[in-house]
Amino acid sequence: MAKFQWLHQKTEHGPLSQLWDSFRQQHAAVVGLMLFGFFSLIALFGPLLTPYDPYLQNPDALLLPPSWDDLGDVRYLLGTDDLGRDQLSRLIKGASYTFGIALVTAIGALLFGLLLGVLAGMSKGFRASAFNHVLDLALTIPSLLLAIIIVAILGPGLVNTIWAIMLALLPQFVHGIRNTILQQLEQEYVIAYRLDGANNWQILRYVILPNTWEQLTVLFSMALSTAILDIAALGFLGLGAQAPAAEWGLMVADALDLIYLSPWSIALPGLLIFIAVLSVNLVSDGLRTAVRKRQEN
Amino acid sequence: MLLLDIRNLTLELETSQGLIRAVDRVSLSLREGEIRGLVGESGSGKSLIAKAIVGVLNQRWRIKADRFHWCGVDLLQLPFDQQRKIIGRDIAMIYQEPSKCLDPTALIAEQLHESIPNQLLKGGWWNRARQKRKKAIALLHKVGIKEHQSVLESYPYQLSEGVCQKVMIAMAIAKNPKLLIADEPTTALEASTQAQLFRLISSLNQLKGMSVLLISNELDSIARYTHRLSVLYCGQLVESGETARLLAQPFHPYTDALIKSVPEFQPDLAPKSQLYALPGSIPTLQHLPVGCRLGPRCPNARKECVHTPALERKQHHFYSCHFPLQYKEPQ
Amino acid sequence: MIWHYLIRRLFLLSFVFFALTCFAFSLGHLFPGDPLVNFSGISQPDDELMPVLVQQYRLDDGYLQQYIAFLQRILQGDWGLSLASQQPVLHELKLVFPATLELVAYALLISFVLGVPLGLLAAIKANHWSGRAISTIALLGYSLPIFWWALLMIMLFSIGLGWFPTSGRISVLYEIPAVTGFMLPDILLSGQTYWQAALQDAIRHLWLPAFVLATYPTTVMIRFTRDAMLNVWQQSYIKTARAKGLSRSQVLYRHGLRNAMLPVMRQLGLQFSTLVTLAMISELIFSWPGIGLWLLDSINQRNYPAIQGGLLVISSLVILVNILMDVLHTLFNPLARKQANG
Amino acid sequence: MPKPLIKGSLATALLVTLLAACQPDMPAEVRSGLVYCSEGSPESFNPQLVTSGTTIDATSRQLFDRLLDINAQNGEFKPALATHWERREDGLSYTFFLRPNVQFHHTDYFTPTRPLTSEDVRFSFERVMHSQHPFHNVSGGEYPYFQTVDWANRVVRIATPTDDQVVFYLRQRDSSFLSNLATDFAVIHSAEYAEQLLQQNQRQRLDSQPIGTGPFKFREYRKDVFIRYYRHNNYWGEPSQLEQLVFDIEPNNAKRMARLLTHECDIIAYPRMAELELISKRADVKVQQQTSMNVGFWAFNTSRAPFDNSKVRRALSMAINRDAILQAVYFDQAEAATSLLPPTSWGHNPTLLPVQYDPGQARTLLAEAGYPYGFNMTIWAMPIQRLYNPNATRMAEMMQADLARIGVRASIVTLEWNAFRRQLRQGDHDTVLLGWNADNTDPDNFFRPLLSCNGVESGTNRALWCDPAFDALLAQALLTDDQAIRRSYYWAAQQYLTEHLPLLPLAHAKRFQAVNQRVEGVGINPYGGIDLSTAFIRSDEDTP
Repeated sequence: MAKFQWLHQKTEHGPLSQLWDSFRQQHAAVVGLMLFGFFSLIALFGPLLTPYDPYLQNPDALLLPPSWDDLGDVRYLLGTDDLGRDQLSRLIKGASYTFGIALVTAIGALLFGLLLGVLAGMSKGFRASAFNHVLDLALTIPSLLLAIIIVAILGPGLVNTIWAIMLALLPQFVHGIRNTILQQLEQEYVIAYRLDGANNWQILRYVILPNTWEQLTVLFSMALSTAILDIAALGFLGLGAQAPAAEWGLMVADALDLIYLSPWSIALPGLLIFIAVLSVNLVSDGLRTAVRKRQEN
Repeated sequence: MLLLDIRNLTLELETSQGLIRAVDRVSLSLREGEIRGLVGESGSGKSLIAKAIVGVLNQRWRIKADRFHWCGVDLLQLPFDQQRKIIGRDIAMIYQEPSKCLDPTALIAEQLHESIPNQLLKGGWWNRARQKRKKAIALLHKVGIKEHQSVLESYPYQLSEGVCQKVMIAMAIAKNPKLLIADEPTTALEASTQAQLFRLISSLNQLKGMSVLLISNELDSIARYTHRLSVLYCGQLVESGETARLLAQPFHPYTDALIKSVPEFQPDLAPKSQLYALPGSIPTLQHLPVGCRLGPRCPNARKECVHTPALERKQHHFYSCHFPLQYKEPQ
Repeated sequence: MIWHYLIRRLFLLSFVFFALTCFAFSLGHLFPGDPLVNFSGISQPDDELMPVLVQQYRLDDGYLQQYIAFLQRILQGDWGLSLASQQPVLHELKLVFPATLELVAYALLISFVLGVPLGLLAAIKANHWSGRAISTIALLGYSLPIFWWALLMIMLFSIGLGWFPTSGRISVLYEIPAVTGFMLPDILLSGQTYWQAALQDAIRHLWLPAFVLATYPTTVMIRFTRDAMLNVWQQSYIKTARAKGLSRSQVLYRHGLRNAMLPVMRQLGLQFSTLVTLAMISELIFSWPGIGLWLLDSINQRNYPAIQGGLLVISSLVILVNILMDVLHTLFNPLARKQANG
Repeated sequence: MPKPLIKGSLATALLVTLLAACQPDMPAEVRSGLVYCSEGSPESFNPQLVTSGTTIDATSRQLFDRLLDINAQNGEFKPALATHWERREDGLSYTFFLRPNVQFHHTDYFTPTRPLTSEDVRFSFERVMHSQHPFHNVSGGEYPYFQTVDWANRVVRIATPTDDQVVFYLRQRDSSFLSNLATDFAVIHSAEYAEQLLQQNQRQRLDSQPIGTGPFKFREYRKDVFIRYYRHNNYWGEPSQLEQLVFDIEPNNAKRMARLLTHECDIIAYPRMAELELISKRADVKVQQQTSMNVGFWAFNTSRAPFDNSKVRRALSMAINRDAILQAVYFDQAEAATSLLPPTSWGHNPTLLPVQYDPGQARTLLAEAGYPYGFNMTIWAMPIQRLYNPNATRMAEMMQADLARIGVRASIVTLEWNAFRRQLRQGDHDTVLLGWNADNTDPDNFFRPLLSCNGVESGTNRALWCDPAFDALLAQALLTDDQAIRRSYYWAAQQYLTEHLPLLPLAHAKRFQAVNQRVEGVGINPYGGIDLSTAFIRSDEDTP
């Protein structure tokens, strides 16, 4: 027989709590979220946490292996690079470069994407189809090509490549948001609002946007993982962060020359990039299944 | 010969809030050539029973029954693929939204040829395709589609719901099954096609002797076309018996309420008078009342109703209520 | 009815190419240095050649005439000289672009051959351990930074086990004239006596880069196929097909696969530009003489005409693939065709 | 079930791996080919036009011959195209007797009809001397080495009395004339080929599709990818045992090392010093080492403030911790440089006292020079490896940190090699990390190109330092043949340099070469480019 429950009423039934419930059940996603939080903290407070100044060169401690290695030195937990700079502090500083700036780029792309997506979604007739088709196709220029062009015009540098990556992330956002808006417009409650005399702006503000934030979080998490990979790749190619900067991709490129002498100086930054992107992807997968489950029942 | 014989079928679903018994000890039997109706408001578990019979319930459901016989074979004991073979051969099913049940990317001809089993084709395997095309055209004609050529070459989205339902029926009878289960076949259709469809089903029943299990929530169409009727409420079988007698003299208050709520059955209804409806609404699956699930809404509910009434029998008329309505004089 | 749709797509294609050439033209002026050098690519134009060039490129009259002159030159195949090697850019592109196409094609082939079946398996056995294992491997696959993954593969397979060489499309000792630009047909056309050994060597050179580049598209393909198949599997026409008595694999291939593949193709179009970026990076690491390596060299040499040429070629490739995927999606999906011209 | 499909694809994948992994048997002309991994593309195929080591390595010893060569062991001259030579007692004319029946290359773009004659020698050198020579202005008309040694004024006339005799008439005695003829720049071209190109009006082909008398002939070149040479079958000397020689161009040294380990390359140039002891332990690789005459230096652009002030230059020099650089960049495979000339050269002045590392003193000197709060400057660092500077960008980063300690804010500029040299030529740099590799044993080969006034126009003098007193010292040193007198002049010159410090010498690196175990007959030539004509591959069966 069904249990007799008088008191235990689920207090809050809002989509947010349902989403959090189904998200919480996926343990992998929760681990991903913890890692994501860990990296964001390091990105924010990194510069304060580093044991040494990431650019301080110590000539008598060149290419020390990590401390667990027998010739390692406990003062330099993860060893030093070939200029005697402490690897651990450079990796922490790198978090604010690779992870932090990827976060900023993804947020920027989210805002621009939202703007363009809404414009594409709401406008009708020829303007709509022309606008979003051109947008879709013109913006599918590969991110590396965009970066090369921007570096050719403005010269290499982390800030220039942020523009390139933001432009490259736009199509994903615009495409996703436009589809969600078009889906929303077909729902009955939008027609109901319109019957009540609401103009486009009110419908957008009160009806459509509250319903798209779920899709936005999924798109944002996917865009963030691409942004991290792109920033690291551009750093590796020498188009993004420049020489003394402690960006992870650049650290892999610098360590490439010492691939035989100190394989760990390549392994560590690469591993961190991999774990950062993995955490973001875990969160994004968890979100996507949670959203799909919420929409199912 | 008894085709389908189900005793005390119980369907339970594990959900995050615990075990929900959607169908509670329902019994159903079907003889050859008979059209049985299965009536109940939405959420009463009638579609679930149909799916349980055909075996398309997903793994989360737990099926328990004292007896689950099909032509004398107990299906529950059979291994899964053998069970699937028998059901595939003998039982056919049609659903509510026919257009959704057709593969949007495949031509109707292709889907129809798929459903024609090879054993039924005479002749060698090399001209099987030609034979299938011929049989498909015959099937379409049988279900009342004249311009078969245009239908065969079109995609599901190009056909109306009515034609889609007819194609579904054609597919169902392709393997001339012993039983056709129609799960609310007419909800998506407009009135004229509804009547056309019911006539088609009853003609198939008479000509080919195919028994039909008709599931619906419109009492008036059920009344006209079925021989025997079962009424369900929240997963419990409340009453079953010959349609005519049942409608004439319902024993269970819920059946009585159902009949009263249909205007066609009240010839002397005064204009502008209040239509009869049971107070309250159907409880959700998570909060089902104890015992007789009509309890709180039943006009003559009493203390004993807390215990689930057993199924009593009066000749071929079954009902499960502690206080049946037999004292009322027949209308 | 279909032609109406195709014509509209063609119009859109020409419009986007027009926008692309405008962008490429504007780059000529945006790049630092003298636009004449950026367009013509002649590093030190000596003084008696200067006025001829200015007149030919119409540099002194308005931007419109310059653009028209630029367009004519592009169509006639005069894309300027590469500042580094003073060779015509188009000639160099003909050498390098097929190499990238070849690499991307092999990666896509691997992603289809491996990705789709694994995706189907992951969808069907979703809560079985094998299904979960496949989707975790897929998750790991597309979180890997490709340059780091390529380095690991080289350290493991080339230097560690010595199975595969680390760079190039074929050992330099083989002299294969570039007829089509694609390596395998070139070997067969070269008619050298040692073509079997050359073919084997080319395959040996191809394995590692293709595998590394295929990691991302394969894992993405697994995810897309799994998601698409998961929601197709719930559709009622699958239930009717099963009720018809078709076997599970028949249902899967006849109905499941076709319906699942449609959304996958559309999403693949979007992913193609990421694949091109990854191809350019893996070319750098494997010294694969493709357009990626060529462009990365030209950015270091500030070789502007080459960048302009590269932009035109790569963007048109990406746009063509996108539109092709879109058209294929509409052709195969009757529903989309209804919206397209309905 | 999809299972059969998956099993099928995995099985095929396994099969192909096995097929690919076993080593195919190489055909004839491929087996006897040698792959040399070089670190950059040659700028041209005519050594007369360049000074960069990469081009010299790729072209001069492989494609061309000189009138005379230097014996690698004892540094003496040995006959090459000239069997013997006589010098008039007043030293104003030299007569060379050419080797008979020397064949030029026979390629698909040129078929020689006659062997080498004195006409070819005259054509090769007059192209450099006479500005109105039809080929003088071809490919830029710049001959940097010949400009630094002031060849055009030194040699008055070249006479060809008979086919096998060439006479050079000089304006004044020049003891370094023979050494200059032995450098890798003084190569002999084919006058007949030049004539043919003149008619076809394709004069620049002489420098892009070369014809010479060397052991290999030009076959194919793809920029930044590879250069392919085939054997010159009727070579005058002992023909090479290699059917084919390929220069595989790979700027990144880690990748070059990887190709050596996977046997894609047989010899690699400039192996990473850091990994030398690592790879020498491997069975399939041997490391060759040779002390060679080179110097890595840090040149200040003396034509530009504040580097024209010698106090500032001394302050900057004192701020640099050169021992740390030796350890971090050269990995202790080089010796600290006290003077421009390496100790192995007979002109080296051991009595010089090197610049001391003293940041405090450097800061006070900077204040005295009028820059108490330091200034901004650029350090230009080469993007590619060089014998004298294996990793310029790394070195620049260390200097940047050192200079920051004395308040000087330095930024690093690094471009692609050709763009780098082009802008360096225009003098846009504040300071640059470069070096010089000797072409012969003569000390003049160091001083004249790097610090003479002629060097400024020819672009080899990166310090843009033109000091008449210094030039006079060099000129006098050339007037006598007596080594003792020349040494005294060169000691004075080095003393003069340490006072003015137009450039800070950093280190003299040893030259290394990593070679596959199966390759024999290859050594390192201490003077100038490598010579692969004597190389061959031992054909014992331990294929990789």
